[in-house]
Amino acid sequence: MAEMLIKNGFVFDPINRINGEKMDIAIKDGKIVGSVNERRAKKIDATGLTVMPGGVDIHTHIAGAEVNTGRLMRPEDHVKDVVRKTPLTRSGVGYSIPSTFVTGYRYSKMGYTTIMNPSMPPLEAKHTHEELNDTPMLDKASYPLLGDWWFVLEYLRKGDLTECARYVAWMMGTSKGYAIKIVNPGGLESWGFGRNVHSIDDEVPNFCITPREIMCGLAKVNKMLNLPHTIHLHTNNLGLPGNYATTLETMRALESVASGDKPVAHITHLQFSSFAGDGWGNMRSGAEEISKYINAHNHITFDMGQVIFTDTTTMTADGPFEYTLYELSGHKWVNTDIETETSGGIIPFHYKRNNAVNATQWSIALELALLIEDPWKMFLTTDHPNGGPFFAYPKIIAWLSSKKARMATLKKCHKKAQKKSLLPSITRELTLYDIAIVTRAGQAKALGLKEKGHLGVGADADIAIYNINPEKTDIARKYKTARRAFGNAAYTLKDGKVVVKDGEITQHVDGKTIWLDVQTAEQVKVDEEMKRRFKEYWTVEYDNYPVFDHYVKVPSPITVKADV
Amino acid sequence: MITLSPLKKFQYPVMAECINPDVFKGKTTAEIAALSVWEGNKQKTLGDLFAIEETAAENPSIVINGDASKVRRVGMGMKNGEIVVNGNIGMHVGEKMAGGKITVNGDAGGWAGSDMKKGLIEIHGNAGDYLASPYRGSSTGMRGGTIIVHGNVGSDSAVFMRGGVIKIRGNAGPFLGFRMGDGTVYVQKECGTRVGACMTGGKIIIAGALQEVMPTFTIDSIKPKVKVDETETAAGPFYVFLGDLAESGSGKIFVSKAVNPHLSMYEKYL
Amino acid sequence: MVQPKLRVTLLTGRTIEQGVGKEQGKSSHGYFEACSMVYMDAEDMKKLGVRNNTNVLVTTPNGSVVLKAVKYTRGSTPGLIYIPYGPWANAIVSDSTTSIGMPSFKGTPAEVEAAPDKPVLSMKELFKSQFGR
Amino acid sequence: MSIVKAVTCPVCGSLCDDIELTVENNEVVKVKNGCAMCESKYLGYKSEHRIRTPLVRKDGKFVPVSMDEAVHKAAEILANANYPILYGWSSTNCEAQRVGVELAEEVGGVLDNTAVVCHGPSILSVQEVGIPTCTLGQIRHRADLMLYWGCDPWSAHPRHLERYTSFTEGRFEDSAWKAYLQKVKAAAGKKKLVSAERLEFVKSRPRPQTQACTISGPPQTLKKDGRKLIVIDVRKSMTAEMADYFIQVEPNKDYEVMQAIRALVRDHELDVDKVGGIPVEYLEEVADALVNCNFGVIFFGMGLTQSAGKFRNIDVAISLIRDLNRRTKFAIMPMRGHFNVAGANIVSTWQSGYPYGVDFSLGYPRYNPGETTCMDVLLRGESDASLVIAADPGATFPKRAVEHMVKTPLIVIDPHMNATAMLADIVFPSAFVGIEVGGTAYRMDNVPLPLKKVVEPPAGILPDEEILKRILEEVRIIKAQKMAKQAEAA
Repeated sequence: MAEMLIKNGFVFDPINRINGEKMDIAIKDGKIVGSVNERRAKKIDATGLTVMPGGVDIHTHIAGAEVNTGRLMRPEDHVKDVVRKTPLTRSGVGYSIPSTFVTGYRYSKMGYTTIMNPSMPPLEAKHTHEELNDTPMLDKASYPLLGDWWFVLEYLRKGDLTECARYVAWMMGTSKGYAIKIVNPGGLESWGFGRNVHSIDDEVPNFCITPREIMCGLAKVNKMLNLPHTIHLHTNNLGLPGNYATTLETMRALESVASGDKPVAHITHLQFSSFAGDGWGNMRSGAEEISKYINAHNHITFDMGQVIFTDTTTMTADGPFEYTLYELSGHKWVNTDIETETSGGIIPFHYKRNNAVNATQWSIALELALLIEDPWKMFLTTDHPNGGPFFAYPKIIAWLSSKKARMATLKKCHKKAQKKSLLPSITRELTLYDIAIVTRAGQAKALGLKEKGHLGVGADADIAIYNINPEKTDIARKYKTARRAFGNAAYTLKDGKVVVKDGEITQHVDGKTIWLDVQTAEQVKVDEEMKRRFKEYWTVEYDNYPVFDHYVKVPSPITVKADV
Repeated sequence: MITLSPLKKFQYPVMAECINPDVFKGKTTAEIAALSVWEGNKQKTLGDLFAIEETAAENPSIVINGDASKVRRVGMGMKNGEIVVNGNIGMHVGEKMAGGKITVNGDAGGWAGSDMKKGLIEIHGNAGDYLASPYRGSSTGMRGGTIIVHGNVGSDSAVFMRGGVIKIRGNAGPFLGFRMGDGTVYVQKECGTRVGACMTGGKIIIAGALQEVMPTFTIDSIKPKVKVDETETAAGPFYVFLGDLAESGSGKIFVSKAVNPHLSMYEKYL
Repeated sequence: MVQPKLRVTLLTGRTIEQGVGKEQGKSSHGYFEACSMVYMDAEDMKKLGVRNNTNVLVTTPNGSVVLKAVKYTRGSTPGLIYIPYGPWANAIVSDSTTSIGMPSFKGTPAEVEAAPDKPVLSMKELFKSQFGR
Repeated sequence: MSIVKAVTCPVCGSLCDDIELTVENNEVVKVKNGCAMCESKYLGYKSEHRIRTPLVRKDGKFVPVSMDEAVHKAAEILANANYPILYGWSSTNCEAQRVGVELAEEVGGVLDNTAVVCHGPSILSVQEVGIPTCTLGQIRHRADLMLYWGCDPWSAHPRHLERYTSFTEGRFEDSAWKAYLQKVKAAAGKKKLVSAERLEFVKSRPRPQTQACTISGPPQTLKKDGRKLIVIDVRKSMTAEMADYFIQVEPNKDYEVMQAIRALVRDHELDVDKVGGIPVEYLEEVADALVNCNFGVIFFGMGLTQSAGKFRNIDVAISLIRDLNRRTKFAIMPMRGHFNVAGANIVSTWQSGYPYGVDFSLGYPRYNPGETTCMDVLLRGESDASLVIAADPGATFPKRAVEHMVKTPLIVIDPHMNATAMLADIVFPSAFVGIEVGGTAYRMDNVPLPLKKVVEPPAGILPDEEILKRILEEVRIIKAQKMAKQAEAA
């Protein structure tokens, strides 16, 4: 069968503690193996190149109803970045919300092989999966939005964690989801009548429950179910000055669920939740306070939500936050509330260097990433496309690994932001080993994806090879070389197949769709009562709600045994 | 000077953004003939579709002789030089223009001068819809430069206009100056309905007839005359309306008092 | 004798009968019945001397078509005629799209006159006369 | 005999998914829960208007041919075309639509769906101002004010009110059904009274009608708790008869009326007394009602997208909703017509970035309605071949557009001998989506629903997806042969 040998590369595989050693990687039938027949195997000469596991993205909005509405509303975004059909690849459009095929190709060109689509309303889960089927080159999974689901609110209010857990387990299978996503807990239900919650102890109208109870309840449910990832949390008051206090309170509240050193929550796009000040006029970074806390505790992981200075499209289930952006900008505004489950909003947004708030946001994400010492807690994202398009990742790698690179950008920023930025005082520069953690190994570990993010025997042969010679190139000084290299992989291998060479697609492959089959001792009872309740809550029939198996082109379910 | 003459009557759209003085500059006729254009879904060369002749004259840089009404994107993004079209020209002529001059001795298709920044477009026939209006979804229209149309223009012109001057010697269609923010539009004859709807700034001068003013405009004053640009002043008197109130805007519409006696009922609010 | 003509505004649109007819099949009798007619205001019909269920000729700058006039019974709509979507309406609607792809199916000017002796064409006859097929 | 429950109805954009069908001998014999159109479709699909075999026009007459021959002929036309259009897509499933985008890309054609003559203008406005909206359940649970503007759900979406809006029970809002019955009773009482009066004073002059707010009469409001229903239209439709408040607007004046309401919502005063024939005081009342509800929604239809102003009418409606959200909670939703026109927009968007009117002639997707929409391409006479599937432009396009379509080779894929098929050169019979073939469709609020296959299609009749795949495959073969020939010649 198909054997391959990647010879002589500098391997960065942090999960197996391999730091730039020159070694060979053997592949057989799409998996990494101990050795292959040297003569028979196809060889890739990686001499002088950097070899890493395929990139993993823990949080990127690439598919589903909301992303697609974003595409629909922004022809002026597409028209500046068109992609021609080739004999191998489909045509499409790029920029901030690329069409599905182009999304797959562009991730693959950067050496990414696995992505997590973090915002799936269960009612529209079929849509998400249909789009994922048309997103080639990548393995992918989605997080169903459960934080404001009426079932969750009602069972947590009753204090019935076990029943809540059963329903969450049912929902993972029904929506073909991977992790519990919580967005502005309580705020989205309140948004149903145009209101919001403003602290983690505000009561949700009509449901008599607080965000604190929702987050802690679902974190406990997450543990009871033994889900591979933690709860995936978008905090209350996101995007508002002074919200770092809410974020600190949130993390403190979650201490009650923590035990040992295992994380119990992932706070996503932390940059947007780390604003100090009490208004836009004096908005400043709260990174110092947040990083102090995270350095002293082990129950939290986070991703950056880096801001890129460009015209992009913001989209989140946090409807009330998008409304705030609409009030601030007056731009075209989409709001989509989903019955019984969640909400959503979209606003185009142009982050500008010469805007004090935007420049401060840019600085905050880098401050967090650099001040928080343990790279295994921190992951590189832009919250695509909220902070900026994912194809800007190489820029972020440069900013993280080169003080020279970030100072060059800071110099062009708004004076006020420059003055307040902590970046001039930070000397830390991430190494290639650190970069491998924050772009793949750490993300795979936080996700509990055992066959991703490393190059040990048994791992999926998802591999990225970059044109960087660590013996000759110091990426802290030659950051432009690093930027080019990470933007155009010398090779990307997906399941042992070469799919990219020299930054060009060589083969169109379908990736797998990963979801959880959570097995509980007792399952949700599907009886007439359940169906009646269903009819009351939703406008579709129970029979038509689930994501049936045929909605997934290449299925890859993971079975999880729950404690309930 | 390069002269282009269509070799046939086109049925399919011809995309020819290469017809641009900046692109032609420094090229031999052979090189110009080899430039890529699209006819329908087939990629062709300029020489496949046009007879190309070079003469020694400096100006204009490019002349198109004949019916080019299916030829789109001529002069797109041009910065220098001059194009003269002796005949009709297709959509998107002078789109994203940043300098130079285009003269059309015939009619122009839709989106002429779309996203224009600088330069001059003069159309001696009629212009289509969306004159000087931006691409779908964009909220930035014409930012500068001058457009003169001697005939009539279609609907939705000067949408999202942010600067520059448009002079229409004939009639204008509906929704002229929709969501306009700045700049000046001067209509010398009849103007269509919903003029200035959702405008927040800028001025629209109507010297001809106007059926009705949007109900969301309020009368401000009567002015004897109004300046169009450095070279031209329109003689009134004009009713001056402010709006659009639905956008709490402060755009101005000047409407000829003499031609529009039916608007005299507004005078009671003065 | 000069035929009295009435200047009206033409609307085309959905009726439940047209909706049911189209699902039965475009060549069904139900569809023909539902679409080859025009709703008119009772007063307007009186002005033209047209009785309920008799034929009229509707003319626009785009063409003319013979339809069965039917009295609109829900409220008065003077100066308005309503033809259900279909090939008969399409024979006369304005095809101006104002460059957005959408013809002007509603709100175009038209003229109506009595045509008691002219027949309403079947879809086949109509197509034959329009497209030769 | 078997009963199939929870079937999704493949007729209109409401996509009711609670239909119960009784199937006997591979035939639907009974329909429960459906409206008149639903019944008509499920009972009429087997009618004599069904096409039984592929047809090719020879000497002006249709001749039955084999599937292979029809596929080859169609593929040849498309592969050799310089600017073909591929139109329709709204009455088929997303699976077929996906192949459709690929086929359009392969032949370098213009891909367009029926949104162009339906809610395409709405999409153009969404691209300029966005859209605050929600799923239909949100309205059922929360809305206390429904406004139908320029649409008549009673005729076009018959179960819309009973499933999603006025006459449903929600978590926070009750059905207005009881109130409606009371109103009907009251109206009947009044009618009785009026007729009694008439009997008494036979010779007295008839009273002016006060049933609705017409241009000449004052609006009628009925006090009731709970949800309110307002209808604004150019004529009194069936839906208007059920409304609490009906406002009749002059044709082509919706834009002015809505813009005036916007100004009023922003507390501006107007210099005029009437807008679109409606006294400003009434509009002030409407503005008050809109601002003071807890959760309002506007549904709009072709009355706005097809009358003067077209997409600007939607722009102003959405802008009104944007303004209203500063005061209360408000949503807006287009009443989508075909059962999967939403799906056609959605699939086209995720694959190409654009919802309709996508021109692939340059090798990448390009979008500019007015330029790249098939209606305009036809009216300008630019296309040289057409493929029509799951739509009937022969019955829905203006005459001049059909004229050009008939002048060039026309390929039709449809279960029925519809108007376009009658004019075609090649006709493929296809299986009925949602009856003989399953798949996915998107509701008007973009909620995906599964379609069910309840009976087998007639022998030899294929689903749209399969027919398209065969044509696509054949197109690729023909193109490869052509390339090989060219290479040889070179």
